[in-house]
Amino acid sequence: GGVEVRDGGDGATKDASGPLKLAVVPKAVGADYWNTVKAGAECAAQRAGDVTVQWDGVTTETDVEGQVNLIQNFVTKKVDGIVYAATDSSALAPATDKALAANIPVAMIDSGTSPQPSNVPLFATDNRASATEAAKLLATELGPGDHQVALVEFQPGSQTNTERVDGFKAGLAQFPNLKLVGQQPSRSDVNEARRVTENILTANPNLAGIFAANEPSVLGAAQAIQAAGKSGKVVIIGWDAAPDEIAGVRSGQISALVVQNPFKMGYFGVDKMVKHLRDKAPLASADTGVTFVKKENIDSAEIKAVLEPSCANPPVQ
Amino acid sequence: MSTVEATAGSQRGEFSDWVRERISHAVSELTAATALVVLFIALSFASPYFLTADNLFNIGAQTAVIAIIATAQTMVIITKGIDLSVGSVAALAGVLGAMVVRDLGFSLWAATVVAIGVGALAGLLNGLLVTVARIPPFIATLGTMSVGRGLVFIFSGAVGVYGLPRSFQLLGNGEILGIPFAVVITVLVAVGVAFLLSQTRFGQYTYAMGSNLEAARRSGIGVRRHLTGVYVLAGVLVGLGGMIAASRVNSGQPNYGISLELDVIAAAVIGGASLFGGQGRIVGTIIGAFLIALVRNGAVLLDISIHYQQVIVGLIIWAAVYFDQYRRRRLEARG
Amino acid sequence: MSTVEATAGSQRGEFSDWVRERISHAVSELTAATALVVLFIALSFASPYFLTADNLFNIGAQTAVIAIIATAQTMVIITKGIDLSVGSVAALAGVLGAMVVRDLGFSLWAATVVAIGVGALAGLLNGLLVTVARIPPFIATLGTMSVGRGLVFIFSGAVGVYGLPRSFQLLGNGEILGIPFAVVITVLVAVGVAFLLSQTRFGQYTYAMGSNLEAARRSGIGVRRHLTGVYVLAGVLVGLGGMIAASRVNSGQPNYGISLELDVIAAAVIGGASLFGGQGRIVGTIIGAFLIALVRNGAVLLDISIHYQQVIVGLIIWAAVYFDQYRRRRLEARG
Amino acid sequence: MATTPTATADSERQPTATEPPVLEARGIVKRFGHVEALRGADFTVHRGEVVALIGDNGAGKSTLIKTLSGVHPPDEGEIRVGGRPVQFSTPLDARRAGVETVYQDLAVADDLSVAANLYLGREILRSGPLGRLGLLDKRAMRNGAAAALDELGVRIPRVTTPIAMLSGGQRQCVAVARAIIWATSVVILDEPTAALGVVQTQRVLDVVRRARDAGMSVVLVSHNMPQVLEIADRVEVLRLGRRAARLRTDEVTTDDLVAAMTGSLSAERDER
Amino acid sequence: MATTPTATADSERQPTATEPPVLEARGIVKRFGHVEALRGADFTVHRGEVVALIGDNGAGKSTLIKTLSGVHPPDEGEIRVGGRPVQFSTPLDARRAGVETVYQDLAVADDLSVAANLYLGREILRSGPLGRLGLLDKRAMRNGAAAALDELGVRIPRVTTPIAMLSGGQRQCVAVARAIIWATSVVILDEPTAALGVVQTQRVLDVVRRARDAGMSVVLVSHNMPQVLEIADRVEVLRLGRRAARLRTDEVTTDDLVAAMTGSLSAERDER
Ligand SMILES: Nc1ncnc2c1ncn2[C@@H]1O[C@H](COP(=O)(O)OP(=O)(O)OP(=O)(O)O)[C@@H](O)[C@H]1O
Ligand SMILES: Nc1ncnc2c1ncn2[C@@H]1O[C@H](COP(=O)(O)OP(=O)(O)OP(=O)(O)O)[C@@H](O)[C@H]1O
Ligand SMILES: [Mg+2]
Ligand SMILES: [Mg+2]
Repeated sequence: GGVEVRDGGDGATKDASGPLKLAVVPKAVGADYWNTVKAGAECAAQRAGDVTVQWDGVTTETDVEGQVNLIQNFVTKKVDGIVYAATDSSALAPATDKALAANIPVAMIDSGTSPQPSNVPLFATDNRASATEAAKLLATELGPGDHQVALVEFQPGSQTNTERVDGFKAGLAQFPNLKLVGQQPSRSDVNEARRVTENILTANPNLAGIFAANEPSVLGAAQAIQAAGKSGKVVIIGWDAAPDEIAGVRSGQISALVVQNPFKMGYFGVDKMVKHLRDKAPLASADTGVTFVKKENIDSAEIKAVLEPSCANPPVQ
Repeated sequence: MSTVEATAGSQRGEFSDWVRERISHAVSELTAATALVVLFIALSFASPYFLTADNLFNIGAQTAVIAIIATAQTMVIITKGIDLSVGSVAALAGVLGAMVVRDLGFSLWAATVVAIGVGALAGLLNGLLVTVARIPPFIATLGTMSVGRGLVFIFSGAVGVYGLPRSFQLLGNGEILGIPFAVVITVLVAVGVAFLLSQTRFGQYTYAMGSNLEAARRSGIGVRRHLTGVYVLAGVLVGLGGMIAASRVNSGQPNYGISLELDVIAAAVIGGASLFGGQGRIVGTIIGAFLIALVRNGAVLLDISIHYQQVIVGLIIWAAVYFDQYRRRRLEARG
Repeated sequence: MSTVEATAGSQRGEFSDWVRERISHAVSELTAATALVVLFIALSFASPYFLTADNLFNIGAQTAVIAIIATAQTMVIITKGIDLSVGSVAALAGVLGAMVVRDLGFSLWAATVVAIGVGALAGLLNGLLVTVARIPPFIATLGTMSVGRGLVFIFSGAVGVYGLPRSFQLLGNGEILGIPFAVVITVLVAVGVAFLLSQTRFGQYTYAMGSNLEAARRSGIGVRRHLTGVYVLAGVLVGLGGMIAASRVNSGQPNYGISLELDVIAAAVIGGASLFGGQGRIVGTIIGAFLIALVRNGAVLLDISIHYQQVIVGLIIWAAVYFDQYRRRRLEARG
Repeated sequence: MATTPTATADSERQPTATEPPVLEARGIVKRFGHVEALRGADFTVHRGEVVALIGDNGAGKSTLIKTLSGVHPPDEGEIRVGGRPVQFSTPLDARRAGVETVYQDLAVADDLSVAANLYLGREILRSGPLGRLGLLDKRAMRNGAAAALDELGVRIPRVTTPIAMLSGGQRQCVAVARAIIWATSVVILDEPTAALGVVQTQRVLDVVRRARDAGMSVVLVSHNMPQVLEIADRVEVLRLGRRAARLRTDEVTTDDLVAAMTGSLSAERDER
Repeated sequence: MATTPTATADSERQPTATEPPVLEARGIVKRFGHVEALRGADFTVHRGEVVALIGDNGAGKSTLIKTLSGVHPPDEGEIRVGGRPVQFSTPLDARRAGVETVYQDLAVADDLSVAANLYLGREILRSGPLGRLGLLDKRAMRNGAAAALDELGVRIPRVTTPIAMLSGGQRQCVAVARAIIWATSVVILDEPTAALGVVQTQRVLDVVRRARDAGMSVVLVSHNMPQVLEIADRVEVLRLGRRAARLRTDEVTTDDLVAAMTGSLSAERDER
């Protein structure tokens, strides 16, 4: 059977053995990261058999109300289960409640809600802790002595952004020799990321390190540093694992990447939901873990599985 | 050939004139309304979940904020203006409304007053920029949009305002007799503004200023005062809308309303308003807002991905306005 | 009291008339230009890094795409139109340009032709929607914006187009005699379009259509053909701009250009274009684009947070247009 | 002509008038950019007289009228009402002083109906508390508008038709009717009959005479010399932004007027 | 009057003319929404004659003229040029057939200069390859415009002034000059002298006579009956969207014309 097993529109059935229709909602569509989540979700659906995944999301992570509406529309549609990543922990809490009230089980991936109902699991990594880890990595790469560092965030005011920024700053606080001299947003646009990085480099010719907090930010920052002829001289710690980011790690432009396991999130979300629906298995949260990808470990089997996930050999252990 | 009939249009009786006028007035809305009805029927057949009270109320609640802010936008558009700052101002109002609840312990109603006040101030600023500083509305409100968003970030520290009491949700998620509160407010706002525009002197001046500002001025209308008034009133509604949006998501979201202006302008124009001023009615705008909402709702029910949704929304916008223009031309050309 | 002087304005000599006319033409740009110079000098003092060749070329390259697309927008605005689709179309052109290189092995130049072709097609679509379907430009291009973004996502699978050869970067990152290639292209485009608008029949028709479409039609101008031509030419430039943007970041980005339309419209209006048509010049637009870029550059150099940047950009937009309007009024009122 | 006695009575009163002019402009200068439209223009209207303001195209007539009705504040010079200097900074100021104007460029709101345009700025409100809320009495305005237009003999499809759909003459009739309904002291008409038919023109002239007989003053701008001689008591001639002549209609011929406008005759009698 | 002989010669030729009319409208119906502006209007112009088209305000004169010049395609009826039926679907079609029009609402582009307006749609290009690229010869257009306006005796600040800054009469002069420069076969003038001064009006009438003498046909819409009688060879009267009368100017008085317009006289002589 294919991934998209249609059930002829009669998705209201709760027959445990019958076909299942699950809604899987990312924070936003349009990034490599979320596509990997989708691949994981579809892999789980395929393996379980007779499960349809309806993948739909808003176009920007900031469209919180749009996501509330979307979840509500899925409740209306009476899908069998909803797996989603909350764009905002507080704002989506009522949406989760409404789904539960309509007897639709919910599983969260990547980002949960607050409060998080006890019967709603969360399959995620801790953004804050990972960002703190990234700051430590940056300090290690730069070594002792005073250094100027900069931060390229993506969307001020969005929760993921806030968590990564806070985590990174908390990490920096442990290293008094690192001075944060610039913090500018990329608005998740590579051109914009490149522009602000160029300007930060101009203002701080002695800049030694950059932490870029998501895919477009990393790519833009790397472009700017390369264009300024400072490749290798400015340490970049990035996030996510788009192909050009991996290439950057290989070429030494990027020192390290914080890589989550989006495949696992998608996979767990659907897999546990299906088991819950079919076997009444209780839903329990799990940490999907992060990996720090560097030039040294990039070819290890474990990292390869995370970077190039495939349903034949899913990185879900 | 030598006799001349005297049957001019003016002699055909008052009632039939009145009927014809109503029809010609309704034309611009008719197309959008027809599209709305067609879409409604199509969706009823296409999805078993569409025609349920729950879903319809959901659509109503989802569209409430857009409809209220589109109403505000319509007033501004009628004056030949445009308000690009609606998204920022709604966010500012929502965030400040949430902050006074969280930090100062205001009640929901007091917070709503604060949000409305924020909107009114922003509207006053827009109005003064347009009338006193004589900056064209597009630029005046573009500036307010930028400044407003900056202020939201500065006030909120670029972090959502959380930790609100459950009561904060009442405005956006509460119900009266099973009808979402937000829907009730929307209806009140729409009816009120429609009445204001069509039946009062304020409305008359609004159309007059949009149609020919110089003529309005020479007619002794205090155009500065009235134009500023329109912007303030629009700001009030935008503030209210921002508060409802915040209440719906139980938090103040600094990123709320990015590119909201395009949605509400689209609603107004689909509903027959002209960006060149002097034309536009609230009933059309509301229909336009629901048309867009219905497309979005239907797309989810029918499992159409967001990418195709965007294509479809574009096509519907084109189609609605095309047929509207076509009808108007036909009506003007042939009767 | 009984003699009448014959010193009418028309007798004061051709040269001084010519000078006066030049000045009055330059007025709209003057304000923006003054602001640009003031800002430039202020930044030179405020930041030691500002006045370096590297930084200035950076600013030039950063602004290239905006300036090219703002040039396109200015042409459309002169016709009393507006093009909201520039961001989507630029993204579509960049993504498809990158895809033909990656998947079909096209050369950079062939890909640029593809990107320009994509832009031209989108422009043709906009033009036909406006002239044949008679949909107002705001709505026609709003639809194209939505459809275009949907198509970018559908074609790219909502993922950036990566894995491009190094040669792909030439357009955006290459240099000629130390001057960024993108800057050279921008200068060529700006000079070319400025010449077209001010010295040719095509330009004359562009202003005429924006000033009074009906008069243009009655004067025997093929308004459909010419208006469509303006949109196509604008699309060509947008496609080119999208390709340069993609080349600069060595990848096709489906999210490129969201809300780009506001930036470029702001550049045009700061430079003296009127959204009510018939007015606007490329020099002004280029100055407007650089004014905005300089503010953004300066803000980063001075480490001003994005929040305050937004406030400052808003204030500068207001100030530039306010003084522009003020000068024009003064000039009209007193000479 | 039925009105001659009145005209004579008026004109006899003028030269020795102790009563100050109802409306007077002194040394008005108005520049647009580097064009000097008015270069020290003077103008006088007394109570109960019809004064024609004539001049070549571009002489500055419309500009003078716009300064008299508060549309353009003058750059120099002063305006006096009943002898007292006033500042008209908005059209509303002029209106409050009793000056009602029909502009050459009409200044009507195309999207509004004929009735709405007639009552623009002076809407009839419902009686009672609803009225205080600004509620319009649309029926009353429709009826009033129909009556006013009937008086001018215009055939207009309906008073609810938007002005945009009217013919050139119909539009002008609406503008004239509007000024005439509301006039209390001075009516200024800038080429009011330019687009009007023969019948409508006669009606407008009748209305002008009736207004004068009712004690109002009328300022008429016209390029139609026979019309000027027929209706006006006095003529003031503007040339290149200045008053070039003041003439009594009972003393001059069309040729004199043309000569004054083109500059071959200068007959400014300074009263000061 | 110097032109009477020509007029007589022309008018003698007319009644028995074997040559088909240069421009003819038959049974034109034009509706705007529920307003029927033309209800089967007929109209004829022969070569070398000046025909006045008169009628009350709102009679449909401007609408008829717009159908004759391709602005409004008629809903019913046909237009013939030189006896052959034609379809004017755009103004360019009418122009190609040699019909040049001054519209009552002028239709000028406010932001463009006087010179640019005069040459709009017929710009002078540079000679040589640059011209083929569309490069304008601005100097030639400025000089041409100045000469054309001089001929009409208009005083205009400069030909590079935007039209928006002109007085009402100056604008009208520009519109008239534009039509006259380009006319080859038929010139239609919709109230061309309404805003013009005495001198300018005479110049326009002179130009009309010269055009007629050069073998062109002129259609003149006017509410000025003495002017009509002075200049026109023939008068066609429109009433309520139909031709109500066709008159020879040498046989009628102003009162006859007024009677025809208001409906108290009906003198339509059907030629068919
Ligand atoms: N665009 C339009 N839309 C609707 N009605 C129109 C339009 N143009 C003209 N009409 C109507 O058609 C009728 C004839 O108008 P037209 O302009 O042809 O009159 P006219 O004879 O030129 O009058 P005038 O002497 O006042 O210029 C009028 O009743 C007018 O209201
Ligand atoms: N808004 C304006 N901007 C620039 N110049 C203007 C403006 N209004 C009038 N002028 C100029 O002032 C002069 C006088 O114009 P005005 O309209 O007063 O003339 P007028 O006597 O009314 O002429 P007409 O008989 O043609 O109506 C003209 O040369 C005109 O170009
Ligand atoms: Mg005038
Ligand atoms: Mg007419």
